[in-house]
Amino acid sequence: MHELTAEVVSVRQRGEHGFWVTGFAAAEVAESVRAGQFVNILLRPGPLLRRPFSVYTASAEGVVEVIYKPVGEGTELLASLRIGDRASLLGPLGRPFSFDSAWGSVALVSGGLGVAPMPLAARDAKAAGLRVVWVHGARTSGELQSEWSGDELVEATDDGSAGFHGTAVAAVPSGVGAVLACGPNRMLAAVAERWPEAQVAVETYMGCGTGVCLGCAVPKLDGAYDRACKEGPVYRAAEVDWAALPSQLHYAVA
Amino acid sequence: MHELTAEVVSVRQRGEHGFWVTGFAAAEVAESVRAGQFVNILLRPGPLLRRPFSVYTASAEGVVEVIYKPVGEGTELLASLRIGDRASLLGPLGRPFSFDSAWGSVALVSGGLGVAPMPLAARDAKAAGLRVVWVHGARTSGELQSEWSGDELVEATDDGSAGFHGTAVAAVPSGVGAVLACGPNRMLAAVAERWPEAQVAVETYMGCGTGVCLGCAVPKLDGAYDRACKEGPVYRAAEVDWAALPSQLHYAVA
Amino acid sequence: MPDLGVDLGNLKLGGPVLAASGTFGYGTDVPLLDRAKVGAIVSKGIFLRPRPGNAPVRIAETPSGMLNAIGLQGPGVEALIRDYCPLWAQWEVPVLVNLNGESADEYGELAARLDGVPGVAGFEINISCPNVEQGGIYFGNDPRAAAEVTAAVRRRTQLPVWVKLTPMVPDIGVIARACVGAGADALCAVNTFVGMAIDLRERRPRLAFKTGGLSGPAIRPLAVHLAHQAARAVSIPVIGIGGIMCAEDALEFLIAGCAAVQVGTATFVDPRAIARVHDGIGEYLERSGLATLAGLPRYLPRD
Amino acid sequence: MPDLGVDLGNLKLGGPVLAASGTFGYGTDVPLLDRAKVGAIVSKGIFLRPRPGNAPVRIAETPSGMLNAIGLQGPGVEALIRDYCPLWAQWEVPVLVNLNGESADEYGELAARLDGVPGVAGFEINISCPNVEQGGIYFGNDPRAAAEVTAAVRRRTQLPVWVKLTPMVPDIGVIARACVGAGADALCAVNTFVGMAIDLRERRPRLAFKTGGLSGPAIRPLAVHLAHQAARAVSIPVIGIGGIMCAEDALEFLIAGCAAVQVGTATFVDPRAIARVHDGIGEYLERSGLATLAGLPRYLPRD
Ligand SMILES: Cc1cc2nc3c(=O)[nH]c(=O)nc-3n(C[C@H](O)[C@H](O)[C@H](O)COP(=O)(O)OP(=O)(O)OC[C@H]3O[C@@H](n4cnc5c(N)ncnc54)[C@H](O)[C@@H]3O)c2cc1C
Ligand SMILES: Cc1cc2nc3c(=O)[nH]c(=O)nc-3n(C[C@H](O)[C@H](O)[C@H](O)COP(=O)(O)OP(=O)(O)OC[C@H]3O[C@@H](n4cnc5c(N)ncnc54)[C@H](O)[C@@H]3O)c2cc1C
Ligand SMILES: Cc1cc2nc3c(=O)[nH]c(=O)nc-3n(C[C@H](O)[C@H](O)[C@H](O)COP(=O)(O)O)c2cc1C
Ligand SMILES: Cc1cc2nc3c(=O)[nH]c(=O)nc-3n(C[C@H](O)[C@H](O)[C@H](O)COP(=O)(O)O)c2cc1C
Ligand code: FES
Ligand code: FES
Repeated sequence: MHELTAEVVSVRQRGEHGFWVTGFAAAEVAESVRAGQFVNILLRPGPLLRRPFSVYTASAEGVVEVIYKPVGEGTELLASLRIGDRASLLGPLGRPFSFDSAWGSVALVSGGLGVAPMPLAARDAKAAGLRVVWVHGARTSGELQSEWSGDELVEATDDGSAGFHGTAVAAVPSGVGAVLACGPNRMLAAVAERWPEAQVAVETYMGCGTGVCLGCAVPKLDGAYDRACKEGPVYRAAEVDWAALPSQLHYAVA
Repeated sequence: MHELTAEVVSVRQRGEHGFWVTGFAAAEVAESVRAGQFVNILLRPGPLLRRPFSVYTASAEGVVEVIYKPVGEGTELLASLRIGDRASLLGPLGRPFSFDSAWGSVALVSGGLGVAPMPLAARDAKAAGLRVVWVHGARTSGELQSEWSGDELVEATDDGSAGFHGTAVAAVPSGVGAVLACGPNRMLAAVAERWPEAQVAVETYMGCGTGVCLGCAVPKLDGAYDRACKEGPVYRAAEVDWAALPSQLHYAVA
Repeated sequence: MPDLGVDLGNLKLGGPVLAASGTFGYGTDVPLLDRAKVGAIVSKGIFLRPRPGNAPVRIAETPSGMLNAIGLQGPGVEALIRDYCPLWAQWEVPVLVNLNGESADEYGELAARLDGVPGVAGFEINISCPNVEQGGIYFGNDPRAAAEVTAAVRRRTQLPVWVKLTPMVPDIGVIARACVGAGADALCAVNTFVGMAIDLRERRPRLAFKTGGLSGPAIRPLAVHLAHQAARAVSIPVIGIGGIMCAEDALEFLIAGCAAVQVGTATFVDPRAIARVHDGIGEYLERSGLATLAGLPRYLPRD
Repeated sequence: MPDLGVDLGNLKLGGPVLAASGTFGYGTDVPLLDRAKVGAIVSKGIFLRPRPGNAPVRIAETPSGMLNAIGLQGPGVEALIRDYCPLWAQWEVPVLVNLNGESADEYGELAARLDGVPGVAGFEINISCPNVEQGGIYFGNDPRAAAEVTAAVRRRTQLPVWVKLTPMVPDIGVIARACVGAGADALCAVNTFVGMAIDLRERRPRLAFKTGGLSGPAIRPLAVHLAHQAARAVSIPVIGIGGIMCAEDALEFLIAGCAAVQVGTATFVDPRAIARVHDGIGEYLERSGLATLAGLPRYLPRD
């Protein structure tokens, strides 16, 4: 884990639906981050707590990007950062997705801002020699992503305005060797039903991101709570007590 | 009084001693402001309360400037504003200096950041047909101002490194028709001793700047407290109970 | 626009957002604000006699808050009646007088003197004052003293009597019930929390009075909790106060069981705060498909 | 560098900045931090038996603060002794265990079980728990209950016994003196303040537990005042807690009469916060020409 005062090196706004992508010069993070991990960003002046963001891309040049929608205090401040501004980044944090070349292929299933960890997931999956199918769902065509990586892209919209008419979960082609998912907690619950062995990246509120506050409790079916920031945010889908995991978080709204 | 979301149109840093001057497009304020009045600036994100600043200059183009030194949360945020940024300005507030053409001449006595109201004081004095002598004091030559207006400039330094060797108060030429002063409360107390009829602009902490909180109490010799933001900040020097007025405020430190 | 009227039993308000005592003067110094949106004004705290107030420094900013120790500076009740009540009598917005004293008798005397004076719409009893007769213990910390002072005012007036509760008590419900028993028409929760800030250069408190009352957004979660506890404990209206800066903040209090709210420190930052909060509540109701504030579902499980 | 050592009577600390309970886990999960600058670690609160903790949502951010309702999640005392005490025994920095129970007996049993276990340097009694035997009244609000639980622990150990005070009381001095009378070696002031935040969409509290404890800079002026009041009331050391983010904040508590401080929420924001505060205190002393922290002039008029 590193803590660094990172300079903003790029800001781009993506798609009609207003996703923003901000890049930080954070070589130590870029080198070591794996798919599913996050950075905890401190905005000053700004709210008391850091805000966790999945690492969206990490380049050989040491740039780490995060993707978000300005929906509240933290994300609005993040969107107001300009090139040359600085923010403190803490990371990489959390347990990443794991990959097994024995799977042959993998489906990356994302809904809304759940795209965030997927470019790195595609990268790490390719590195493990896997064929990558990215399945992305949105409410309507205007909210679809234009950036993707992997061998195949499947798009789905709730209203059928583009791609598959239905959810991303329903659009996953059969025969994939494994499923990795990120999106609203509600969507992940649907993933869990169909693929208990899927790896899913959940969202919770976080106090510290480093394991000391116990604020990020993820209810598990065995009755225990563990820490999204430490044992998570990536879980085996069947482990999580989806009925007890709050589904109304802000990230998940998109 | 006006409240307006004003755009920053100029930022300049002045002198070795690090005074900053920020200009806002605030036509309503620029038109109506008189010397000694202030604007109350809201910085967001930033500290809860507004920060009061004397109006330094007001142009026919509708630009209002404030002068300050980054010494704390508010002034540091102010210094971080760039052209095109916005802040809420409330003003003009407070009772201004008054001028009487019968004086013939007036001495504007400033110490440190007490320069702030003086360009407007020079303007308003000239408009009243007065001859203007500006007497400015600093600790050392490096801290002197390079901007002044009026008919005559007298500089004074505590260490004698430039101009008169001594305080601004001691450097005031004899024979001026009236004295107006702004600077550390300690300096104003010295002004009060020599010229009981001088008009002085005092500094206090302010909660509201509009007269409703009673936080800006100025102790007067008659035993009452009144409001720096409403009855002040300009007082007849002899009215104020200088021993009871806190002299350790931050503005006054410079 | 939904109906934002509030029925407090013996007082009907045009809107649920009131001006908090000590943050609105006597109602004469707040420019820019659309007064039609002010539900009621609570005057700066008044004593029988004039008081000079505390020496400066009187305020200190803290994270998301401010400490104040104004010391109840004021002209005394006779000057209030002479200088301000005649103005209030001409205003649409009701003005309540915030009452302060050092004994239950002083509160009673104040109420008697002000009762019937045109322009006085009611009373808010500030029980955060020290009870000089009981050795300086605060009225607000002791259910018996709180009831006594409430009863003293109640006996002298038919006008609405509100009691403004002190926050630093282990169980606000006990005090709340005591005030209801003594005849209060509504409760206001809460007043400021006692705090202190230290000047590192002088190595002494930043305020000349040493301690001050903390207000502003910093206290909002504490105030919401206390107002909620009070609302659960009694069946008269509770008016929520503490750290309201915007409509969302006010709605926290309203959903937590308050009939109305008061806005204080926010007015310092934005003289139009009360109207902004009022409008924002209306927009929320509209977005939620609610025609009246009275119809807002509350979160108020009964004890 | 000035001498930042702190003498707490039966415990000497290398520095005045301690890790607050519940914000540092069991001391094993705080990377990046120079541990030589941690005066002592107070463990996450422990009960006799394992506890799962509360359902999420457990935390909510508020202006300059956060609410938490973790629910004292923990493995119970036996797992603590098995999994963590052996590690602590190898560390330079002393570790105190934060004790929690539902009756005075439970606190006593905990102390008895942990007394003598290598790695346990002392105890901090958390009296903010509800006393189940007395109908859920909080130990911390009642001087008799606070004394009882202090005495129960004191009887079972010679190790340092600290009592961590609850803030929501009208007079913290009364509780403080009760704890001293029952044998406390030091007092910690203060724990979190009870608060509530409302979710406007769901129209119910944001926390599943409904209420939570407010920590962070928002409470600092209140905590400084309470720690100061406690320090005035007793002659044993008081450890200040509440909203310390930087050295200046810690110095407010130290000048107000505290012997040391604990840093909690700041560690969430900056894992190196404790070391940063430690260094900043040293720099302040140096700038002030003071060779030792003990020599810092305090503002502590005696009652
Ligand atoms: C592992 C992980 C990865 C994430 N990745 C992304 C990502 O890639 N892109 C993205 O947009 N978002 C991501 N999020 C969510 C993100 O951290 C923010 O919570 C979200 O963007 C909204 O923050 P905000 O400050 O803009 O909104 P706010 O206005 O601050 O949040 C809305 C409300 O939620 C509350 N809140 C916000 N954060 C917290 C907190 N930590 N604890 C308690 N209350 C809180 C605020 O008080 C506020 O009332 C991730 C979260 C986690 C846990
Ligand atoms: C009429 C008037 C005119 C002024 N004109 C100027 C000017 O022209 N140029 C200039 O530089 N300054 C001026 N000041 C002072 C200015 O308002 C700021 O207080 C000062 O610049 C420092 O603010 P800051 O936020 O940078 O420092 P901070 O770090 O915020 O202030 C230092 C300390 O003072 C406290 N503090 C600051 N403001 C307040 C307040 N209002 N109430 C309570 N506590 C407070 C803070 O909490 C902090 O601890 C004027 C003040 C008044 C009353
Ligand atoms: C400067 C100031 C003066 C106050 N004076 C009084 C007063 O005279 N009487 C009273 O009952 N409350 C007084 N209060 C308390 C406020 O009415 C209110 O209860 C408190 O500030 C919390 O609300 P807020 O956070 O919206 O400011 C005062 C508050 C401030 C900030
Ligand atoms: C997430 C969290 C968990 C806490 N757990 C405990 C605990 O188990 N026992 C305890 O005595 N205090 C606990 N506290 C209170 C802190 O130790 C401290 O008293 C409080 O947070 C105020 O300090 P701060 O503002 O520096 O955080 C906890 C605080 C937080 C924020
Ligand atoms: S966010 Fe603090 S333990 Fe996970
Ligand atoms: S600053 Fe509020 S009355 Fe002057």
